[in-house]
Amino acid sequence: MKFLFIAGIFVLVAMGSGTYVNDSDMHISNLTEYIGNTLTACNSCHVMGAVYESWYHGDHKNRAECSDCHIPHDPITKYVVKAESGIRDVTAVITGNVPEVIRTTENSQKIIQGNCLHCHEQTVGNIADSKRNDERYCFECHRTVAHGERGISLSPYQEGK
Amino acid sequence: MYINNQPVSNRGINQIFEVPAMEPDSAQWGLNFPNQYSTFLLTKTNQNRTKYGGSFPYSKLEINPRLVILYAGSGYDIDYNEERGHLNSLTDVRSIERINNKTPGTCYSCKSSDNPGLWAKMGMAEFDKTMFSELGKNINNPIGCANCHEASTMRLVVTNPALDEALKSQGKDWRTFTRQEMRTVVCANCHVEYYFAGEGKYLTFPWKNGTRIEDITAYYDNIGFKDWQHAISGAPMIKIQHPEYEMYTADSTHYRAGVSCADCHMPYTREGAAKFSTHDVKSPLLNANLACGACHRDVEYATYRAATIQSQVQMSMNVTEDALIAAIKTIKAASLKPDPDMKVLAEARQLHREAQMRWDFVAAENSMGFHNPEEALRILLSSADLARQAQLKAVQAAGSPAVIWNGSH
Amino acid sequence: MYINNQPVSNRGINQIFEVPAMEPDSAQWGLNFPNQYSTFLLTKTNQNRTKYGGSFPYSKLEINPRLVILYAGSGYDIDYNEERGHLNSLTDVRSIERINNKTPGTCYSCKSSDNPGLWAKMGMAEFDKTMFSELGKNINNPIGCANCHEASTMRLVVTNPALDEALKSQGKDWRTFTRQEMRTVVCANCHVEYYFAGEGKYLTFPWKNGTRIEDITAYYDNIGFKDWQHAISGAPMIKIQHPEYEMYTADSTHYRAGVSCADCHMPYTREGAAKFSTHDVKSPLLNANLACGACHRDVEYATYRAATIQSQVQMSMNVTEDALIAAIKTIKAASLKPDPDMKVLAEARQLHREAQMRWDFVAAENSMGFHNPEEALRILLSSADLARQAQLKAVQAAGSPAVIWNGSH
Ligand code: HEC
Ligand code: HEC
Ligand code: HEC
Ligand code: HEC
Ligand code: HEC
Ligand code: HEC
Ligand code: HEC
Ligand code: HEC
Ligand code: HEC
Ligand code: HEC
Ligand code: HEC
Ligand code: HEC
Ligand code: HEC
Ligand code: HEC
Ligand SMILES: [Ca+2]
Ligand SMILES: [Ca+2]
Repeated sequence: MKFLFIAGIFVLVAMGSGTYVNDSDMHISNLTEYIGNTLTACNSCHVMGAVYESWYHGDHKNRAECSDCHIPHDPITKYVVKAESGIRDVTAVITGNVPEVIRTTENSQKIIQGNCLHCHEQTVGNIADSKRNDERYCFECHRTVAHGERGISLSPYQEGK
Repeated sequence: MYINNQPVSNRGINQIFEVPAMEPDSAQWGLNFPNQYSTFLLTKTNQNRTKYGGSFPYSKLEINPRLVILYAGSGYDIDYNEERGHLNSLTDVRSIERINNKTPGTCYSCKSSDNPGLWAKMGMAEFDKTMFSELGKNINNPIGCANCHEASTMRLVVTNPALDEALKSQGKDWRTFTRQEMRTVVCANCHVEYYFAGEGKYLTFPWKNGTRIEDITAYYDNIGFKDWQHAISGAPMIKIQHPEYEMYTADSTHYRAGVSCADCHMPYTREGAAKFSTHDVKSPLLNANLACGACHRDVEYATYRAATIQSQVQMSMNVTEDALIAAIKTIKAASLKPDPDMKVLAEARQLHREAQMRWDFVAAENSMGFHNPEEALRILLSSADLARQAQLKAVQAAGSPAVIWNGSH
Repeated sequence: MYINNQPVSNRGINQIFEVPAMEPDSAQWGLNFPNQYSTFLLTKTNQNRTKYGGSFPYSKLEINPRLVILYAGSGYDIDYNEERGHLNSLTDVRSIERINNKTPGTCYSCKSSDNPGLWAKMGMAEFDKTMFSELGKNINNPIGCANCHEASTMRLVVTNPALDEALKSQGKDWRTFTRQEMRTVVCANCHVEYYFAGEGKYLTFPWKNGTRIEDITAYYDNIGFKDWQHAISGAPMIKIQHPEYEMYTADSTHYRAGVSCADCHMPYTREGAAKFSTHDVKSPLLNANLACGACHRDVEYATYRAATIQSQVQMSMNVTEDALIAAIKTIKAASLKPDPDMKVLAEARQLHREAQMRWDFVAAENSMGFHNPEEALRILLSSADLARQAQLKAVQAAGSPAVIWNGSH
């Protein structure tokens, strides 16, 4: 945990100092934008383009933004997670170590699950029992609610536009 | 730390009335769970047909008269119907003409919510030994909540001792299974191939070597078991019965993807604000928006493909049935020859037995292949090939191609 | 450091050099599209094997000696290898021992980027009529950009006149197809069953009745066509060749779900930050993270299931091959009898022809059933059944069961 906090501070400082801001593809111009809940923060990164697009065409566009699902609602964890994933994502982009296919980590799957429940608690009270450790993720059935059908890749023709 | 992010659990199993353990009367449970109970009641009156299934109890023999030849002498050639909803189980087992005064109590094993109580009281060996007519006096309820749930916790449990023992014979203990696994295993209380072992007609699932058709065939061959002697070919036969669990869990697409029986047959539905599992268990094709729609955004795609698969399997079943009937008739003709080679004829009969066991593993499975298309087709292929080999062996036994049956059915 | 990773600002198709229409030299196109070109070059040197495919050009006959019997007399019993990457096409067609001095130019149809230019200049009839050795003088490039793309727009086009005509014979015009459709149809320039019509060896796809195996069988039966006479059974045979397109589009799961060949065989990849279609076309199993991962969150699940399907199909192929060989040997034995019933023998041969055509529709299809598992298995079942019927007919023709071949291979 301690590591995460230190790492978090590192990334926040890094972002604030503007080491890589002002780039044409990376519109993060200040700290608040990345910390904030806005879509632009995530979409500022070109590698998030495809998931942004699929979210845009998914069922939850008018209901939830990226951080509603991917960042914990609890005020403290929220920033730790942001720092942690912020460091990882930024490092990945800077070093060019972007995986060919981006997939959620187990941690973030748990976060998403928590957030589904956060909004839908009342509806699923009868069937979702978070005390049991063998619970299934909501998105194992609801495979398309968040990001639509998978594999709807942007074509290189369209991506630049 | 992330734990904080999880909401408190309030799974709706707060019971207003205390239901006694193994209570056979589902209406009692229904006081606590009106949604589950009222959907469960629908299984009584469902009548809709689908192309290959549904809830209308038509005669399978009328739809496909070839079955009369294939099952000749087994009882299934007399009365064999499409199954229907759970609440009809008692009515149907009591009115089927396969029942006679030698029928053991074992036939009630999968038909009543009285069973868990009776098994606890008298033990399964005694239950099975008692004659059907005698045992029936203690049986008043069709399938009900007690067949699947533990009253105090409402969790899913294995209630049929035969399943408990079959799992043990494979070194498995259902008490260690996850909730998602139980959503499939609970159906295996009944939707499995079984036989009656020994004089006491002890209910047994032939799973010791595994649950593939090859394993089951080896099991029966090993103990030299037969259900009946084929009335035309004379082969020692096995009647395979509803192996839904075995077929589905044989590495099928959906099983491997972590999908359970309940996901399709008891999809979540909504009454007011709360989601619950519909207990109106039936063909998911009668309910595809719910049953397939949560996972497959394009329900039309899913059902179109299901229809394609079912028609491919049906087509393949037809080819296989033709081969089996040709084998049966040719063996019969060979046996009528003045001096057939009896050793070779026995080989032909053994081939008929094996071929038909495979075909029946698909035919008696109630999804027309959908639960595991590739496995069903692979098995049918092997069945058709064995049936034709049986026919060839019969020709050899007769010593003359004149016995070859070329007719059509 | 970070800057280096950024994509060029415009990833559209702005060409630096103007590539002439139908330019056969892919290196020219490569100046504009270095990523596509450099991945394309990899198809030359790939050598990895997968369980049932891959790019190592091993002899199919050594792996499965039964093929020597099945293809007896066709040329495929002499030299038949696993295919490999696109850039080897010219080397391979020139070194295969199936080629001789009667081989027509048609054999170059799917092997060179010089073709579009040649077809435009000399017309396909002339191209096909010219002898292989003669035509070869004008052919210097293996498969290349010009086989799939229109130079000025880079859009995908049908370049093979035989495909254009085959689509027309079905009332279809590829110019109206969507981009996603073209991502499959462009492969049909080559990955399809074909035959050489008439004296001029005119390249033709037998699609007039449809592209299912039953339609193709009817087509060939109708025009009384045979590729060769079977050296053992004497049946008039058809060699089916790489019907990937036909198999895949026969209502397969992925096809129905809107997935194209390019989605799996040319998945989008990244070089630096630029995204493009890899042109290193090969087995997706060598590249599963990209090829399957874009759509399946659990790649291990997808590849495990692919392996299961392939082994089920392989198993079923074995059963079918045994049946075919038994048919071949039994027909042979019957034909050696002093006085076989020639009419019945001809029926046996016709059955052998039909059975083997079906088996070959799966065997010559290069995915070991994965492209369409249920269709592949359905077809194999019918093949095995027909092969055994051929064997029975041969017994009838001989008038004696002594001809039955019971050996194993
Ligand atoms: C309604 C909830 C929700 C919203 C809103 C949402 N996501 Fe997701 N996200 C998910 C789920 C569910 C998954 C899949 C998790 C899994 O299958 O492992 C996912 C997966 C991802 C992945 C991993 C890639 C993949 O396909 O598995 C990325 C990256 C991602 N989301 C980014 C974003 C971004 C950026 C936004 C905003 C544009 C966003 N998400 C909006 C729920 C959401
Ligand atoms: C600096 C560019 C950049 C920004 C801005 C960015 N991402 Fe990412 N993201 C990446 C990269 C690169 C990866 C792949 C990292 C890996 O998997 O190692 C990634 C991976 C992910 C994943 C999958 C891994 C996981 O954590 O489960 C999710 C989910 C995700 N991002 C969501 C978001 C959300 C939500 C935002 C906005 C709050 C966002 N991203 C902003 C570059 C970025
Ligand atoms: C920020 C709040 C929020 C989050 C987080 C959220 N949802 Fe929703 N969701 C909504 C709202 C609002 C609706 C529309 C009203 C309703 O049906 O309850 C909705 C509707 C739905 C529906 C109804 C069907 C549909 O597609 O319209 C499903 C299913 C669903 N959500 C599943 C999920 C899942 C699974 C997750 C987690 C991956 C999730 N939701 C996360 C707010 C949220
Ligand atoms: C076993 C499959 C499955 C799982 C797991 C699952 N759901 Fe659902 N859910 C369904 C089905 C089936 C429906 C009804 C069909 C539909 O609306 O798509 C549904 C409906 C919903 C709806 C819409 C109800 C309505 O009609 O307005 C919401 C919201 C929802 N689910 C949220 C969740 C959440 C949150 C979770 C995780 C706790 C979850 N689901 C887990 C299958 C599932
Ligand atoms: C992925 C969805 C799915 C799963 C999982 C599934 N089934 Fe089915 N089941 C179907 C479909 C579709 C049919 C065909 C119904 C028809 O033809 O009308 C079917 C048919 C049946 C039938 C006959 C229904 C009728 O209409 O007569 C029974 C019984 C059955 N399944 C039991 C089971 C059991 C037991 C399991 C678990 C071992 C299971 N199913 C798992 C989808 C599923
Ligand atoms: C106690 C035994 C038992 C259990 C447990 C059981 N079934 Fe059944 N099931 C039966 C019997 C018996 C029938 C046929 C009743 C009849 O036709 O009278 C049946 C019929 C069905 C049908 C056909 C309904 C129709 O309308 O055609 C389906 C589908 C089905 N069961 C699915 C399931 C699933 C899914 C589970 C587990 C969640 C399950 N069953 C658990 C005994 C059982
Ligand atoms: C291991 C559990 C089990 C045992 C033991 C069992 N059944 Fe069933 N029975 C089922 C299931 C599951 C179904 C529904 C699926 C089907 O019909 O294929 C069913 C359906 C039926 C049906 C309705 C469909 C039909 O076949 O006409 C009758 C009648 C029936 N059983 C009679 C009997 C008789 C008689 C016996 C004893 C010889 C018996 N059952 C033993 C599980 C069992
Ligand atoms: C054929 C088997 C079967 C029978 C009979 C049955 N149930 Fe269930 N029941 C299930 C399954 C499977 C689940 C899903 C459990 C899970 O997800 O953990 C379930 C879930 C439940 C739940 C939990 C909430 C929900 O809807 O998922 C309740 C409450 C319940 N059943 C009540 C009843 C009552 C009351 C009866 C009798 C009227 C009954 N059940 C009969 C199989 C059955
Ligand atoms: C709980 C989720 C879930 C439910 C419910 C479900 N499916 Fe699926 N289905 C899947 C998954 C996961 C796959 C595997 C492919 C993948 O990874 O996308 C799949 C695959 C399929 C396929 C492709 C397999 C093939 O052989 O062609 C078909 C068709 C299909 N489902 C039809 C149905 C139908 C029809 C129903 C309803 C009766 C249904 N599914 C219910 C999750 C589900
Ligand atoms: C859903 C993914 C998918 C689609 C779509 C697909 N393929 Fe394949 N293809 C595969 C897989 C998996 C294999 C098996 C590779 C192996 O066994 O190594 C394969 C094998 C092949 C092979 C042999 C490769 C080798 O390793 O030798 C060829 C050729 C081929 N496909 C061509 C096509 C054509 C042409 C199409 C469209 C008509 C197509 N494929 C569509 C997944 C796909
Ligand atoms: C101009 C003809 C032609 C076209 C167009 C074509 N192919 Fe091929 N393909 C071939 C030939 C010829 C080979 C075998 C080359 C050899 O073995 O020398 C081949 C080999 C392959 C292989 C096997 C590679 C390996 O390493 O084993 C795959 C996979 C394949 N093609 C897929 C495709 C796909 C997908 C498309 C469409 C996007 C396509 N092909 C378009 C002619 C073509
Ligand atoms: C309609 C297009 C087409 C025509 C015409 C064609 N081929 Fe091919 N050829 C292919 C494709 C596609 C492959 C790769 C798939 C495969 O090998 O099954 C291939 C592969 C090959 C290979 C490498 C694999 C092997 O078989 O050893 C050789 C050699 C070859 N062809 C020779 C020939 C010869 C000789 C002819 C003329 C008799 C010919 N081809 C006509 C499309 C064609
Ligand atoms: C075997 C067929 C085939 C050959 C040969 C081929 N391409 Fe492609 N190419 C494709 C397909 C399929 C696409 C995807 C088109 C789409 O998505 O619309 C594509 C796409 C492209 C694109 C668009 C951007 C992208 O990456 O998706 C360019 C540029 C391109 N190819 C260049 C070339 C060059 C240069 C060559 C020769 C070195 C070549 N292609 C050879 C089939 C081929
Ligand atoms: C462009 C998207 C896409 C790609 C790429 C893709 N798939 Fe699929 N796959 C699907 C869809 C859609 C289904 C149908 C089921 C569903 O609706 O989820 C499916 C179904 C399946 C199934 C279930 C069918 C069955 O018969 O069991 C398997 C297995 C599978 N895919 C494996 C693979 C493999 C292996 C690859 C890579 C070689 C692959 N897929 C590539 C989209 C894709
Ligand atoms: Ca039924
Ligand atoms: Ca290959």
